[in-house]
Amino acid sequence: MEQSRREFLTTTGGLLGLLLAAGFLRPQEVAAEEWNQAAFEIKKMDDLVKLLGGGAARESAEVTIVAPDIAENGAVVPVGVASKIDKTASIAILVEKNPNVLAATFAIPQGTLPEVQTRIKMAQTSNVFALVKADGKFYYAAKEIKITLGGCGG
Amino acid sequence: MANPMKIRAKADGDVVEVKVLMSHIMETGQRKNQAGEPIPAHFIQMVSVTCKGRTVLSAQWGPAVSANPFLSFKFNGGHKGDKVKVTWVDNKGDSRSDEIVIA
Amino acid sequence: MPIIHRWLAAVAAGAGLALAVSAAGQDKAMEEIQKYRQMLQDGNPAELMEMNGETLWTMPRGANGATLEQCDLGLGPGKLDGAYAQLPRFFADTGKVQDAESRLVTCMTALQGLSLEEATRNWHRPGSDIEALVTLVATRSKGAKIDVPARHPHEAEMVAVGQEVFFRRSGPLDFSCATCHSQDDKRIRLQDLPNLTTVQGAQASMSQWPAYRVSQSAVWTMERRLIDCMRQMRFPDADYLSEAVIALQMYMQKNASGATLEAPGIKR
Amino acid sequence: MRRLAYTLLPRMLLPWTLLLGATAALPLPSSAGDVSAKAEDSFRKAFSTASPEQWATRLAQDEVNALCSKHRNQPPPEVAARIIELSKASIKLPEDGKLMGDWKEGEKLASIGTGGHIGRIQPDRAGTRQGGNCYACHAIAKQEIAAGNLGPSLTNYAKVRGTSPEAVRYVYAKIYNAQAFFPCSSMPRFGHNRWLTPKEIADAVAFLLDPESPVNK
Repeated sequence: MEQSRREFLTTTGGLLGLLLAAGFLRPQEVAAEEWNQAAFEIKKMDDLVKLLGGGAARESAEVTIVAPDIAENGAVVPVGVASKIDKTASIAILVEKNPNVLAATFAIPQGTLPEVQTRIKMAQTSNVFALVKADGKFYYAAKEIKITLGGCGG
Repeated sequence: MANPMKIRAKADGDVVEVKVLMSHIMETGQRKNQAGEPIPAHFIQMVSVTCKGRTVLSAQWGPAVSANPFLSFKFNGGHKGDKVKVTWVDNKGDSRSDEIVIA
Repeated sequence: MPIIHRWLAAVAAGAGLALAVSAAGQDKAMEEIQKYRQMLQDGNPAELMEMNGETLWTMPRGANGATLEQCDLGLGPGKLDGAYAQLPRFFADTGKVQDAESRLVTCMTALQGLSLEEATRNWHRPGSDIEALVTLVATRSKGAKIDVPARHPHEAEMVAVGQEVFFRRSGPLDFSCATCHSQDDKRIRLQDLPNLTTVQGAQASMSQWPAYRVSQSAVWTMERRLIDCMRQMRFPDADYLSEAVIALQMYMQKNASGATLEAPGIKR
Repeated sequence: MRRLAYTLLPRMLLPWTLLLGATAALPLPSSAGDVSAKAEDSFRKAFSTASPEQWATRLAQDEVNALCSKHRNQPPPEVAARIIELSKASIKLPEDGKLMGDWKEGEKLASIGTGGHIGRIQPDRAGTRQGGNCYACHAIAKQEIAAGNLGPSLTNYAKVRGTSPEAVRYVYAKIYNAQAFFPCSSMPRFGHNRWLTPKEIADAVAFLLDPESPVNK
């Protein structure tokens, strides 16, 4: 368990490295920037890991994902992310098993509380990650959300 | 033209809670129509929220944000009577801005 | 690299196991679904359709260039508040029992001079005029008590017809409405199935319609809901605004009378 | 097959008929005949665009559906007996005579709820697989949490019912036409209506009764 855990942290670091390279998770000037196509087109966690960059994220109890364990429909899954970490500057929501893993990023300027809520689509049951950048360091939380099938068959 | 947003902004002391519903289909580009042809992607990419000229939140979204998107957050420094302005831009270059007075 | 997958698989398996213990797991699952539904209550996209409905209500349209502001939904011309909660009802001017949708179409054709085709265009698609107008009308009955006593002979007959249709089985699955909606505490997969034959069940259900359906990105009217139930029963498309569909609604709204309308709801 | 159904009959029917005696038919509206004629007329008019073929296969009622509708799914004893008689006669065996198929195929069928949707609003795309959708109504394998409860739980079914040839025959016949045992059952008559093939039904039997199936693990 310990070993796989360390490995996981490294891979998460790689993901962050790629997202940074793609130019996202930079606070403040997002609105003036271009949409980060490269980051939003990342297909698989595998690809992210292959492109492993520097830096590592720490799992942190200070980052919380507010979401149900089970969603009745994958088209709308309420997800909130809150960070208690000082100087939180940005928050990203990622869904491991979606066709594109990155769902949304939020830049949190000074004066804005580090908590956002939105609703996302999930193609299937998956782990959802919240990544937080605070004072130049990275933190994350993970939560599995199950997607259930409807009864009448579409 | 894009339909208007529904914005709520409520001050509790110095903290303003903002809730926004946007009217947008948020089409992923991965779905097919009845005839089996792909439906082109159409989704909001950029969102910014300002109060008195100051950006209080900016976001970048992919097509995995749900249709008719919902966004909620809080910021410091706004007061009853101030205006909050929300702007979105989608991948086809369409955009929409709406304003609300903080209650 | 494979290790991350093992780690993630362990998370998944762990969560799966915790929920697998049949009865207890099912209860836990239903609890989490309740949490999901609760989280969606705050910020119902139906508010967007309601705004569109307000625009349409006051917009001069059709050959007559008229607005809908003089539309009579049963409480008198232009009286919107509480009107939805008393529909369907008999209208002397048309000589028919009408639901909110068929009555709105009457107003659009008679007052505004729109054709039937124009008034009902894309009724089954997100963004239709009907979706917006029904959302507006229902929202203006929020908090009102559903009151469909069916005292008029035509109304009483429609209740009886609706009940017959409700129990009418056919098709490749031998279904009727009653197959899924005549017992208490039942679910199809994890979706609750209201018992629409009882006051309690009909009240719980009808008080939430029309509703924004997250799976459809649209507000579904009661006719849209019923016609889709028939599609799921593997029937062909039932006609929009047809008597049998209004009769079903009449039967259910009568059963639901006394409930406080909380529409528009938000549903799967 | 006719003989099979008869041998199974007494055991299954007896408690059911006793129950029926106690609950009897619900009262119908006073002018029941008028209302049902009016309702049938309304119903027919509501499907003005249905083709004659669609009317015949999707909307017209056979004798059993008409009886169950009329009696609100609680037929009096003599009607129940008639339904059982008609239903028994409908059951057909797979061509190879094998009533236990492949549980893995049966497991797939149990989850698939698609197929058979028609009309212009939202028909299935061509080639959509038609499944049994068993999980819509039954808890079956423990792993599937999103199971309905319209029907009884079938978890550990082989342990409950055993795997004797009689049990296999019963389960096959029950899926083929549930109304041979429970008149006016909510369960679709999967074989009778040709929704599933005899081979697919045999696969579903295996999913429920094969000791290797996750249902019995």
